[in-house]
Amino acid sequence: MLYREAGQFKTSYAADQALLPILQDRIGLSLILLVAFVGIPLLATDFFIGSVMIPFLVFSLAAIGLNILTGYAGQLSLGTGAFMGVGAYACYKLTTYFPDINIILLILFSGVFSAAAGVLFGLPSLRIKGLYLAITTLAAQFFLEWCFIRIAWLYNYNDSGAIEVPTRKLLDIAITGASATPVVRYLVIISVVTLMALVAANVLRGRIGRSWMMIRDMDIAAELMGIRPLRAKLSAFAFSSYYCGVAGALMVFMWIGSAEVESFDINHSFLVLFMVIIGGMGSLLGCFLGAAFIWVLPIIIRAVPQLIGLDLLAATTEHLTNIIIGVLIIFFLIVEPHGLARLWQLGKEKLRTWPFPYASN
Amino acid sequence: MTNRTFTALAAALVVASCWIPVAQAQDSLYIPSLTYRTGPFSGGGTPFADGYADYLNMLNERDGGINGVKIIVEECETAYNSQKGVECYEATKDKGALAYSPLSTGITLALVPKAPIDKIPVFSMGYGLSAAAAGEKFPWTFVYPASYWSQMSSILKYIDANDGIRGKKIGFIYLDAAYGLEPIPLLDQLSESMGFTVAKFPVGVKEMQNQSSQWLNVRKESPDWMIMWGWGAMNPTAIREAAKIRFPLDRFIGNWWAGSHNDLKGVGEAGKGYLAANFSGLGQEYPALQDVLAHVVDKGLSKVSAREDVGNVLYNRGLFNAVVLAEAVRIAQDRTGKKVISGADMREGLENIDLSEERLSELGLPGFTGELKGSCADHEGGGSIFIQQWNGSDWEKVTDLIAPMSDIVRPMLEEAAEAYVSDKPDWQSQTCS
Amino acid sequence: MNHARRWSDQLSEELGSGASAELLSVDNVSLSFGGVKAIADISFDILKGEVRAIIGPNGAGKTSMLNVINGFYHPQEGIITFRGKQRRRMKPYQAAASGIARTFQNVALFKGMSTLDNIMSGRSLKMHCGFLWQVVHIGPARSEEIRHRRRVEEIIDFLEIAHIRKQPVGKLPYGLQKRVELGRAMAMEPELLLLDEPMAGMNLEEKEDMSRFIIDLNSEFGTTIALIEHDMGVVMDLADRVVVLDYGRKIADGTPAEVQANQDVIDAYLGVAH
Amino acid sequence: MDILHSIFVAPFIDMGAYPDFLLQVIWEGFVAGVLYSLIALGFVLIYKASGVFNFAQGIMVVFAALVLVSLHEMGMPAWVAVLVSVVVMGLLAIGVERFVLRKLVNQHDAILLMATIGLTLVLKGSGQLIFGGEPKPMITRELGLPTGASDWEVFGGVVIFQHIDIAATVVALLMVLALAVFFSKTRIGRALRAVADDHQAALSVGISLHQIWAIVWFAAGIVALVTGIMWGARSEVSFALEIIALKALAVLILGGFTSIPGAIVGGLVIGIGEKLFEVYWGALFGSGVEAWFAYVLALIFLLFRPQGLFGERIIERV
Repeated sequence: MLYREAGQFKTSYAADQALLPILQDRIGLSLILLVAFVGIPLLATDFFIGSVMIPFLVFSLAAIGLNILTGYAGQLSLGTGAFMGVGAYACYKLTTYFPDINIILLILFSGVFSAAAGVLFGLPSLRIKGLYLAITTLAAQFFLEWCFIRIAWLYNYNDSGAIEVPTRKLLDIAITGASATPVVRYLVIISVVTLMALVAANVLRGRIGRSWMMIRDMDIAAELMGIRPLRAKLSAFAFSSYYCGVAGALMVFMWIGSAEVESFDINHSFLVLFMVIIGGMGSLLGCFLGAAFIWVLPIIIRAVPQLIGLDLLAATTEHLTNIIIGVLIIFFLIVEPHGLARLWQLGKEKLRTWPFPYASN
Repeated sequence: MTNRTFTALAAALVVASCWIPVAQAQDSLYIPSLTYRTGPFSGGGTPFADGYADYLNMLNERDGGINGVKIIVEECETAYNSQKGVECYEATKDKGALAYSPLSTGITLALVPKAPIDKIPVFSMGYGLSAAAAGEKFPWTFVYPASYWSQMSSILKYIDANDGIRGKKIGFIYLDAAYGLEPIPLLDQLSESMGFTVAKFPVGVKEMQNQSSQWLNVRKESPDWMIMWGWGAMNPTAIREAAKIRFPLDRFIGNWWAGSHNDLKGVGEAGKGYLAANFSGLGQEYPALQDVLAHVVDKGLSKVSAREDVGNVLYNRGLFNAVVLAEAVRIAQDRTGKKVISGADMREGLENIDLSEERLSELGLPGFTGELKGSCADHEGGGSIFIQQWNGSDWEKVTDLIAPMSDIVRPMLEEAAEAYVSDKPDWQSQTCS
Repeated sequence: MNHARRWSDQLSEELGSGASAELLSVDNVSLSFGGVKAIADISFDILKGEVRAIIGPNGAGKTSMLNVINGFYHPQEGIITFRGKQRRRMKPYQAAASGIARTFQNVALFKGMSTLDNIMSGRSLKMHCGFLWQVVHIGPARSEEIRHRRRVEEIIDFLEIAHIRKQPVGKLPYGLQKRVELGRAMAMEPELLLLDEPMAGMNLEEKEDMSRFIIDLNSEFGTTIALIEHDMGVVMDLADRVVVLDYGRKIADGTPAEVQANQDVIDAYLGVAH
Repeated sequence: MDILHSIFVAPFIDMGAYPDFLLQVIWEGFVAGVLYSLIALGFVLIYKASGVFNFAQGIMVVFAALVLVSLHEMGMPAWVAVLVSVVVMGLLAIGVERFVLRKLVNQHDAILLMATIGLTLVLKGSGQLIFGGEPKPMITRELGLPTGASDWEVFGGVVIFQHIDIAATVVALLMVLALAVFFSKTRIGRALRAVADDHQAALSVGISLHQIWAIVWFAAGIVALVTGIMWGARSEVSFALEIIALKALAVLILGGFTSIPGAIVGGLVIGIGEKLFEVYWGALFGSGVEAWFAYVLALIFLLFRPQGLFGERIIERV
């Protein structure tokens, strides 16, 4: 009964084209943001912030990146991990050379490097489609991984071959490095992610986003309607890789604190892909749902047997997680290819017409 | 189940997961165990985790814990993945964790900077950052009983003792990751001072089981000796390939992560003669291990798949890790006078560890390992290793303890520690008198 | 791109905008795929403002002809002149930019998008707002979006599809999909609109609606139309002139009445052996 | 100048100076190539008949070998274990057809690919859950596979041939022959080809697509088992093999998705190519180039010949 748009008449196209045309959605989002920006930092435990919320937000951002490319522009990529790596190493080099520039700016700028890498490896997309393209992104993945270990300059010739995040401050508060508290890091991340999600939403509903979807749905028709395939695909690669790059930089600087090449391996590419599939291809909301689901599921699977007093082997829960995620991927592809986001939408439709389910359409 | 109940249930679970009893250990010693019983390196992770848990459980069963305080061992699966490792750390640190032994260079590197903040020591036993041996710079990190660099120097000493190293060519085959890269600076340094040449053969993590081109390159370079920094499936594959190109296996030395029963089990006869470094005793003939068998394994409290796996190289390594931790707890209890200790107390215990021959005998591990004595400045302790050889079905100890070339290694370790700290203005050091 | 279009606009004005001016001419065009000739030496023209039909039996090369005109296929021989500009090779998006729009035989809508977005996509070439404005979605980006939305709503009204405005097109009935596709092409405000079997698979009522839209489009907006159609009745009613293809060759060209009387055309349709 | 010399001259001088070593490199590459081909063969079988790009082929290799080894560990005689493993792969094929493929008929190929990625996770999880995650040695001797090596003294040096490698080559050859016979001589084989050419036509001849799919997945499962045995015998049966199996994707780009000869030639090109490149040119790039060589080669190849070595040129229609 509460979720009803009856009576909310739009009197201008501007109102109709707003991001959230329905009042209840706007209220809901405001509440979520309030909880995220105020409630969680004040109330949640360090573990919840540091090991649930921060990874969730980092992966959401990476999922947005991949979803732009795969869900919106229709180009399947298995190189997300490597593009995240480019952002992380770029940020590391930047802060080495410019230690005085604010680290948040550097993180945002480091995405530019991964965007460039994305464009480079996206070039074949002009001639190659679908599965073939997925394989060329594997080339990007493995080649970049090799670069991360072979080019010692990237990790400042450290003996360990790993990068370690130095402490950087904003207004005398440490925001990176081990002395930065989870709450501070969380606040930085949620600000960046909120901002970038808003930007993505804006771009996706405008001309550029539409051109990506045109290429995805029917590339030939898109071209015959004046879309330049190269420009559309490469801009999608660039935009998507930018997001992945920033996510990678956030992952290393705001979450783990150090990284070696294994932090960007192909398993991460898959992990983000799973988030996109389960969350829903072509949906921004889906990126958040998918990331939350994939990241939180193992934590729950670990916690539930403890709660009910079962002693499961740590490894067993790991395998169970794999099986469950695998089954869910297949399940969603069969039943609802648009993933959790679509389920959410269906739920809302039901609410909208409740208690008269046959009233609409 | 409808969508809404499903969503509601999921939400409830998430909320519940934030409220998992984070019981501050009041009357127990909480020792987390970051394991990897899954993933590409589970072959090594599993026996290590078994030995680690079994020893601590044995103390519970036999003595009712340490000085009457029960030990809680909680495993958290990392799958050798840094992100999961950090998650495990965050999930367990507030439960009163006394120390972490991540058994992964990647996770260790992530935890080293966190240790001083959270006041929980990191005990990376024979892995991780070599530089952490310098206790002044790394008050919270311990690499007992030897760093990678010390180990490398001991291996080179062994080679030198077996018909000289000057003018020889040493091949170094290593896992192409932080772990494998660690000893290279020392190797390069010593090649100059000891007068040998080095040929390097990196093996990509993804290519562990596909090493034929590396070994073709070995054949091309034809080194006199081979040294391996390998882990997991890389080891048996390398030994097989070495046998294939007829490289003399008694001139092929693995480090202490490349010389376990799991590595050679499948290779069997073909691996006869292969050498490896080690620092923990072989077999189950020690009184302490007999106690483990009697109090834990035979009671069905262990996760080992077979009774004879007790005493294997990596099982004993994991057990030794637990021995050092338990000893550190005892020392911390003595020094503070508290029964239930904190991470900071534990650090003190670790720093003052003293496993002399007599003490090892008291613990039921006579001659299990070399003397281990830590100090404020020395977080490496002993540094000595021995060499073992595969006889086709089992490992045999073939040398006595070989001390590292401390005169060369120590300054390099200090230098590396200095370099690590140099770009970290807020780094917590300590001064040792 | 902008500059080029203005130039060609000028050119077409110089050529005169009377009903008799030639909008497009196809001269001796041949196209083959790995030895198989799809189009052999075909020439014809389309005059500004007319409805031109291209007919012929299955496999006659009609769709290939449209593909050549809007740059999707590149003919091995021959020249295409559109609005006085000659060309041999052209990318499809260049054709679109110069004012050619089309619909497809098997509806080629953007299935993941709503009716509104599909038609909005037809405005792509007319939207120029830069990336940075799009990012913030205020000022020019927003007003541009609204301006085009207004135009699109006019098309939606014209085609009487307001009720399906926000529905994803994938689930619409076939007849409506065809209509949305027409709307998308209309949104491009083309000089020349190519319709590939706009009435295939429709019932009588839907065909009547579609015919009405095509006539209105031609007479009210002055759009030149070239269409492929199998329904002879429709062709005879709508078309000003008809060109007939068979096995990639042109066999007749003229008014509907002339073509209907042509012996070659009758033979081709009745399947007389060659 | 030095760089040009070390790229274009020095390696070839090297090759000429030690021809026996060159032969050894080519042989090692050939054997690796045979194994890549075998994995690619599994992909091709499934892609041809069902249009599914089976990402799970790599994990099927590990899974099949793991089942075999574990059954033997549980005390089953080797050959019984092989038979039971075959049955398990058959059940897997039926399961995949019944619960995955049948529900995804006519879906976009990227969706099907992602479904097989899901399948990969399921197999990986359940394989480790049931049999444990640690690497296991292959039961080479119990299966009667040869060990040891033969020397061939040539060009003043020696080329070493491992008997297991020779056996792998022979088995691969037999496998391809068997598949060829199966496709051309048997009723089911002909039906498979009909499906590959035209699903509608196949239906009208009265062939059940469901059966066909189950059969090809079964065939791919057997190919996976054989591959797993051979690769396991060369190193160990472990889940790390899964990543190496991805190289078969690069092989497919070279060979084309539907061509069995293409899979074989592609596999050999990549196998031999990467060994030569690593051994003679790798040091220039700091070694380890094998990790990406196959993919980058495939990428470059794609730019010039997107349809693969043996594929037909694709004509797009509107």
